[in-house]
Amino acid sequence: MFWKILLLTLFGGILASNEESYVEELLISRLPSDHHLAQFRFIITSRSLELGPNYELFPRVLGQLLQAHGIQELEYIATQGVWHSDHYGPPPQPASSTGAFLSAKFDGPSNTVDDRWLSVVNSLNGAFCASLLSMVPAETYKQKNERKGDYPKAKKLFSRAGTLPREALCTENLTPWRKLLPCKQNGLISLLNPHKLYGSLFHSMGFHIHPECKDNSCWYRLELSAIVLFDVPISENRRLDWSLKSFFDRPISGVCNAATRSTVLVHQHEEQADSDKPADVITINGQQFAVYPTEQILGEKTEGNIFVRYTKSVDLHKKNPPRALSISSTLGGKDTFSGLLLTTIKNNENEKHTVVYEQVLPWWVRFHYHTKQVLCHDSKQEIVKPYVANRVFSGAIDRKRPAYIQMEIELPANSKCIVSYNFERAFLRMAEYPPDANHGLYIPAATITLMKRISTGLPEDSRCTERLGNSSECEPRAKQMVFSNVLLVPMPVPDFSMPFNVICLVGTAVSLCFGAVHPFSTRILVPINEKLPGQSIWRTIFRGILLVLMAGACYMEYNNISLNALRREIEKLLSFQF
Amino acid sequence: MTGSGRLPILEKILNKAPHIALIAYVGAIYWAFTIFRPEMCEHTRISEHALMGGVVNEKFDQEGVYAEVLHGLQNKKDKREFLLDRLTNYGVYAYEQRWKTTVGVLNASGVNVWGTTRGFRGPSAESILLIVNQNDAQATALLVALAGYFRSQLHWSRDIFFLLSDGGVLGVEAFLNAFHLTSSKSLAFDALQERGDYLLATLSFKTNVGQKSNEMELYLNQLNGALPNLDYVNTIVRISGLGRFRMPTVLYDLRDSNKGQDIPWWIIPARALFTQAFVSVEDLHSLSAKYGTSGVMLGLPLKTQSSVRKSAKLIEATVRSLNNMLERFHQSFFIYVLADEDNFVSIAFFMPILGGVIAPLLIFAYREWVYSIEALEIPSIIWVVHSIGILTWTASSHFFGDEQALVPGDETPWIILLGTLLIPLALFWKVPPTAISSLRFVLLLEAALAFGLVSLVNFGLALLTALPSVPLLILFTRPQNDRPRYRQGFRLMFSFLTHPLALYIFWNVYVSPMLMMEGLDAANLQLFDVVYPIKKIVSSNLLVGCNLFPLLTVVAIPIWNLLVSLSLPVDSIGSGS
Amino acid sequence: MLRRRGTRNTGHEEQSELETTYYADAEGPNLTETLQSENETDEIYDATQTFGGPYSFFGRNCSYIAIAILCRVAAVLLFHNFLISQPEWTSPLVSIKNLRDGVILERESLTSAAGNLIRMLPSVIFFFNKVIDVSSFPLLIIFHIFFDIVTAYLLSKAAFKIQGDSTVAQIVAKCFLLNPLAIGSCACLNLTTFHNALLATVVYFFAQGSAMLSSFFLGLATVSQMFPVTLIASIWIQFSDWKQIIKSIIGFTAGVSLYLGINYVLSGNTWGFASNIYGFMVNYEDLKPNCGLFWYFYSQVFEHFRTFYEYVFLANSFLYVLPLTLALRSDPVLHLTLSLLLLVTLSPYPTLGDAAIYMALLPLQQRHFKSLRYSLLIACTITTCVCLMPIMWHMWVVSGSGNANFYFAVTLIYNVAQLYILLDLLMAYFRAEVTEVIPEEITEGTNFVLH
Amino acid sequence: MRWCWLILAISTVEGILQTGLQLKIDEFFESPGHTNNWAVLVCTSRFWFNYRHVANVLSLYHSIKRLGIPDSNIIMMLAEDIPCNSRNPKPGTVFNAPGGVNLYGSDVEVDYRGNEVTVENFIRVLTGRHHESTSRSRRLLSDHQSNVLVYLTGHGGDSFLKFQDAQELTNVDLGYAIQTMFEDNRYHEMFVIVDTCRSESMYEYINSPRVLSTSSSLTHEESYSYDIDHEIGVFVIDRYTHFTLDFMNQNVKALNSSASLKDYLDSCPLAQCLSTVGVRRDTYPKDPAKVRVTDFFGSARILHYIQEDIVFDDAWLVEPVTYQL
Repeated sequence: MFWKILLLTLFGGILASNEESYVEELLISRLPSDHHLAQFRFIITSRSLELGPNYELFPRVLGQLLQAHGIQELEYIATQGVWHSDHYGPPPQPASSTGAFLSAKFDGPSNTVDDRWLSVVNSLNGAFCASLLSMVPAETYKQKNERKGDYPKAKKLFSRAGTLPREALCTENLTPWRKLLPCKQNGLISLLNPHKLYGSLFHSMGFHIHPECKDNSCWYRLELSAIVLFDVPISENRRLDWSLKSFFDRPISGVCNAATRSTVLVHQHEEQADSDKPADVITINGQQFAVYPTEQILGEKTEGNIFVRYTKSVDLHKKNPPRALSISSTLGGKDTFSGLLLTTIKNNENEKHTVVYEQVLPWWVRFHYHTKQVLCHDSKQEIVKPYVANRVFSGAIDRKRPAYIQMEIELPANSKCIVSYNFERAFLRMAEYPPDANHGLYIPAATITLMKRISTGLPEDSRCTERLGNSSECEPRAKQMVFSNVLLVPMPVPDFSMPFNVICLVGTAVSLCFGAVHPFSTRILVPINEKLPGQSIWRTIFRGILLVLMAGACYMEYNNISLNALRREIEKLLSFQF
Repeated sequence: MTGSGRLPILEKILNKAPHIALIAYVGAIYWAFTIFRPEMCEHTRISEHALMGGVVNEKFDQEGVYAEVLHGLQNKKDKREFLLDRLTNYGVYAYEQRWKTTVGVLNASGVNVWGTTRGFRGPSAESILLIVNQNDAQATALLVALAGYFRSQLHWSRDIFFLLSDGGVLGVEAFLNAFHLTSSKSLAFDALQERGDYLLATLSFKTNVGQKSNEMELYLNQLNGALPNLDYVNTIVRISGLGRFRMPTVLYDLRDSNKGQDIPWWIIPARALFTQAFVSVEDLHSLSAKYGTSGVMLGLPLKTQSSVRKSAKLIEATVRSLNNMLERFHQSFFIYVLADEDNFVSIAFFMPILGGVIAPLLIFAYREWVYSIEALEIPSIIWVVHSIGILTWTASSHFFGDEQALVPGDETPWIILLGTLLIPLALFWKVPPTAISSLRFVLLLEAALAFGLVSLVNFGLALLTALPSVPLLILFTRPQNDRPRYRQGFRLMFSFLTHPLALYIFWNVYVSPMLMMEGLDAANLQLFDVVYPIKKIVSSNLLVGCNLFPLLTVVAIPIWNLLVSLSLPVDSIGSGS
Repeated sequence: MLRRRGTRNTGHEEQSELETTYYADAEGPNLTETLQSENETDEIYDATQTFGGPYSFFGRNCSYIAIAILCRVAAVLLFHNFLISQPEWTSPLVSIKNLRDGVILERESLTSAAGNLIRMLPSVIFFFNKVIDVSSFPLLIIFHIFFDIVTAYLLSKAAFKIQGDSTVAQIVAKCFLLNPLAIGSCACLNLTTFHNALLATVVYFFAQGSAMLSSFFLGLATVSQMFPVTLIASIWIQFSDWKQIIKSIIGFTAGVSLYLGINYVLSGNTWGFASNIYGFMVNYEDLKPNCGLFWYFYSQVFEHFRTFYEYVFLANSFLYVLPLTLALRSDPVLHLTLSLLLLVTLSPYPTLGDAAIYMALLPLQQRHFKSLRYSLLIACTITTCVCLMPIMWHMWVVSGSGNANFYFAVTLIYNVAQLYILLDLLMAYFRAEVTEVIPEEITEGTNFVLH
Repeated sequence: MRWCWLILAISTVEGILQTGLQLKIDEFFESPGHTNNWAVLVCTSRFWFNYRHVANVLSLYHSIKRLGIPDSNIIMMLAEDIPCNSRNPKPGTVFNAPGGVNLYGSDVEVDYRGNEVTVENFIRVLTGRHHESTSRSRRLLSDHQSNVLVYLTGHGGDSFLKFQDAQELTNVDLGYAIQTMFEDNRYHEMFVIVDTCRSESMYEYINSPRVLSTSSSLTHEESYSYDIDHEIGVFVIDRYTHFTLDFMNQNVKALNSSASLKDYLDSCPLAQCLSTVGVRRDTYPKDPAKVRVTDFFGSARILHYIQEDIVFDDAWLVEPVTYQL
């Protein structure tokens, strides 16, 4: 009954796509590992591909950015924490590994692309209080494996992408992100409470803009998404029951009037005992979801809060079935010079999967190409060489670009595949080390992109939930990617207090060489039988001065007088003025 | 530029060589006795501010779990199953790791239990490892309790790994190998089910030996003389000294009731040097150094409820300050000698000792070079003994490394090895009389170089071997052309006794009791027990990669051979002089 | 008393010091003979230039060749993995790892996209791809041992030609065959052996008196290493009349253009490899430690001075051609030896193996050994440094108990010691010159002063 | 009815008196010559155990925001991500006292953070020389009528301030940067506060006119931290900042507060700071006693009519750079 009305408004929102529209939804689901996952999605569609000059819903900041730099597609995701795919299963989309991920596709002339990329990074840096500048150029690569967006006309697009594993995600990033929305206080956004987000197991936040076409009218689709993963309760009472309050410790406040649809979807779990009555229950890809429109949640009965109770409390001993597909990377080796980078991809399904494996290695990882290995242990623990196709490789160039490796691997059923390289660290110049040099540098995570989707029990693509009601199958357009973890590489460091000494020492050695050769070529050797003439007075004076200086130095060292103190004394003496 | 004239100072040294050598040697010993006095040496300080030891409130309150697990361990049949079950129950991902040895010297196997809790808010790219021995029930129970407790905290920026090692140090070796994705010649083991990344530090603990209820024992000697970072040690000492713990630190379980309260000051440094030199594996922590991480072992009082809580909090505080640190341990000292728990001697002070001790070698070598070398002539015996040394080393490590090599109880291979090491090859190799002085020269230089090099990685070993062998080297290389035969004979006989193994036994049998530690006891050494030390050396080399054996075969024994050949009666090799 | 003893001993001292440098360079069971040989050479010392009988390399040193091969095989089997993990033994330009990378990339035809993974000449990669399979271990071992023996052969032939004395030639051969540095770099399976062979060829034809050929091979060496170009000076001293010089110029250009041409063609008509190799050398891109002088310098130097120092040190490595030429115009062999020494010391990515070649040529200067002053010191220093390098590396990189300065100190001292060989030899040479001119002036207490 | 009259009369009299008092106060203070306020707040130290430096900056940030300086006019540099540091037991928060209030609400705008807090960037901000596409929020867009407040905290030494434990900002650099600002007319008056050890040395070379500088300690002194929070396990604030902020919160409640800079400079006596507060007056014409604190710490909308026309030389003002496509 109710959802019919909803549906009308909704289709209004979708079909009349030459109007700017805004849809917000929150999807709460329980993972096989009993963690709870909350996905926020805020979708804004523009009127057409010509943005501005006056913006209603579509954020002006991004609009101008797109227009100014000739960007067709732009994606930015910042993530805190690691998605352990071998425990949680494949991540919801769009996701990224720890840190920040930024990718853009430019049209227009190719010669200005790099400048524009730098300019984009710079602007986003300011707009999102981020620190992305180190991405250019050393961490920037050309993606060979793009997510598909449909474009008005076949344009030649230039892709640039970069990842910064070290990039932090915090409140100051959330605030500008929140400012992109039509409703900054009311609606689902009011749930995003920093303290809960940054205390969670995994939290990612970002946006993705790409053009979309339907019967020769095109528009930009901006999808802002935030993902929060909550830990299982391991305290005394291990109840999994939740309510919006318990997750975000605040209820939904107010309804966003700009939104054509604003709903909370709750994934129906078999252990679910009771909950607030949903307005509707829909089925997507065989999964059941309870639908709660925001207006209803704000009703006096629930007061902006909905709850779910389960029959059982969490059982940590429960042997969950192994996750369908997982990937994780490890760093091997005992010393801080050479090492082994090993990525393990597990396919626990009974059918073989073809995945595209991608790895970006910064230039300071001098990996040995001939040690690249791809091996699989199949279900019978025998080692087999998997079928590997379309290799893409571009080697690193020092300080200019990272190495980029991509290959299509066919994972046998129930197998564990291992991709490994041996590498050596490059020795950096002193200025190139980060401020905390002894902490080390980070290698971006390896990713695999699935050729054939596997079900995560979640509608990865918000388009699926758009067509609420008609419980048809829905094939998401976004590719399914699984991320491994980023790796910390402890680097061999020089002694940072040495430059002057080293310059002097090496200079001395070289001058020793010169001093050996030069006099022999300019002077002649004469034998002298009488006593050698005593050394000249000047030399004595010179040595005297040296002696005095050294004595002075010792004295200052002894009553630790700094050079500046000395300088002040001298200036006082000379009443020196600057 | 002057012509070829020697510096006057060198002239002086040459003329007074014996005196100067003696002065240097004695001076060095005197120096040692000066700087190792606690009142003389530097007070330890923490140079890594980020550690901030003991600033946090420790909140450990899981004695209940401790008691439960302890009870379970005493009653349950399948302990491993039980441990796994408990760990999983507290939300720790727990697994098993099976390992077995693949060498002839030892046939052992075990099953480690290990778990991890991820520092989920960070990139989870660094780890801290806590280790206990499975058969130490109390420590195990404490570790499980801690694991559960740590899992419920959210301020970890590093993954914390918990290892319940089965089979002591070999279990640890297996785990660390799997952790670092390295392979071991001596062990076969399962790969870890979960990734483990850069290891910052390891902290092992056990129930304390000296059954004191308030003392914390501190063990820090690692393989091949490596030591943990001094900051790490200090932090623990500081924390345990805090008002709320008040646990006096005890080094090398000395200052113990049944060993007498008051011990002379030199015991601790001497013990430090001795263990560094000869005790290749002290305990669970000893292998961390192989993997470039600092490891420390605590002996904790786990008798009473309160002491358990205190110990747990002590560990919590330590792990918290490890967690605080952003970078790895890089400041402070890795090369030091603890004179006492809050006093240490830094390399700048103790290196001169070795300098003084090996100075005589250099002086005499130079003297040789200037005065008595007609023309430098390297007798081929040098190459022969060294290559034979290398052969013995490689061959025996291949043989004993092979799984089916040894029949249990059969001592013959050992005796053969011992024999090869004991044979004075010098007897079968002719040294031309003209080459004797060159041989002397090279021998002295080589010995000096060897001591110098070893001292950089294992100061204790270098010093303790140099102390006795330098005088011997000097004495047994003295020219003896004009000596009566019988004295030459004596000298030959005595030169046999200077065999490195003899020195080793001398240290371990007679000196170690002086340092209040149990070596091999001389009383009931059977004839076949002579192979015991060589067994020990070889197996520790094969199992955990202790480098005593290669040093012995490739350096020490050749030097001994040359020594013998130098003390052969001269006319027996028919020199005309 | 003292004085007398001194005088009595000077004689011994000469010979002993002479032998020491042998000891430092060739630690082989060889010195009993060298002693006798020494005594002979002392007799025939004045008649150095008179040529002895014919000299068959293999006939005279078969036993040492056998030992050398044995040592090398043993070293490869026992220490290969250890040595290639040590920075002082390899460099990106010669290491077997980079070679393998290059070959594999070549086979997967990814060379164009390789970025700066490859630091090898296309011809080298082609050779190890098609002719000798880089993945077959025994083949590589044979290849490298073969080249070492060729080097030894050429060097000792050259020595014989120069000194006309078979024993010296023998010593030279031994110095190379049994030199631990040569053995080690062979055990690493570095391309160093190949480079050494090239230089040895240059020396050989240099001695044989063929300006054309030696310059030709110098051309090849220049293309593969760039810095050997300085050796052209010694060739021009040796063959100082114009016809010869023109010949040598022709030979040199022929060698360079030929080899460059081959590489150009093999790399698919591009000069890409040039920037990857010569650019790499010139502006010192890889700061990985090595036994050279500059790695730590360039990681520490302030950014705004970097380019300046790059050019200064580049100039510096070519600087010595002129003064040395002026100073040693009458002794091309010494000039050659010293240029080789400077080549090793001042080049950006030296390996320990490079030093073997000039060390092998040192015995040719035996007449100067009596007046060397630091021979003992230098010998001990070099030995100690070579032993210390792995330990310092371990302390810095593996156990973390030391820092970079330790390793830097050792490499620095090692190089200074090498430079002292140069200094000492020069001094000795000029003393000898003076002694020849005015023998009556020279007594025991004579001081020599540069004026 | 009469009462009303009476009340009215009283109130008017009251009002007159009030205004009279106000006028008196206004006379007492010298008239501020500025129209807008800017602030550059820098925490230069990295690592979790330097929590307190971030707390310092944030405390100041909040009190100047309270007095009306908008985020757009505040350039904040934080070298370490403290609030969301995984070591922080209270995620997304920063406290400057045990059980205090959270300084890291959702309205904090950090302009430079992490590795981008470098000496270079700091100098660029002061002198206004940026990459063309640097966004407004990261620029100091002050003019000849702005009062600029510069606050530096971190670990310092004699004549330098450590940035991130890796670089050093020397007092000479600082002096030159400010001199450049003066020459470019980038400030009307400037107030430089340095809260580090030996911080007096930092303003030794600031000789540009109309700059008042103060420091938490003299050249030979260390300056100390104040409070420790055992729950978080760190020192949470430095003494100097703590006491000066106390003063701000007690005595400078609103923009029209009559607290003078002198009061501010005296607000941390030796007894409490354990270090002597250094002040440098010779480059500052006015008498601090006659200058309102709010001239630097607050932003009053003061209007001046200007005759001469101002030339903006900043390229970005037109529009973000567009590329010909």
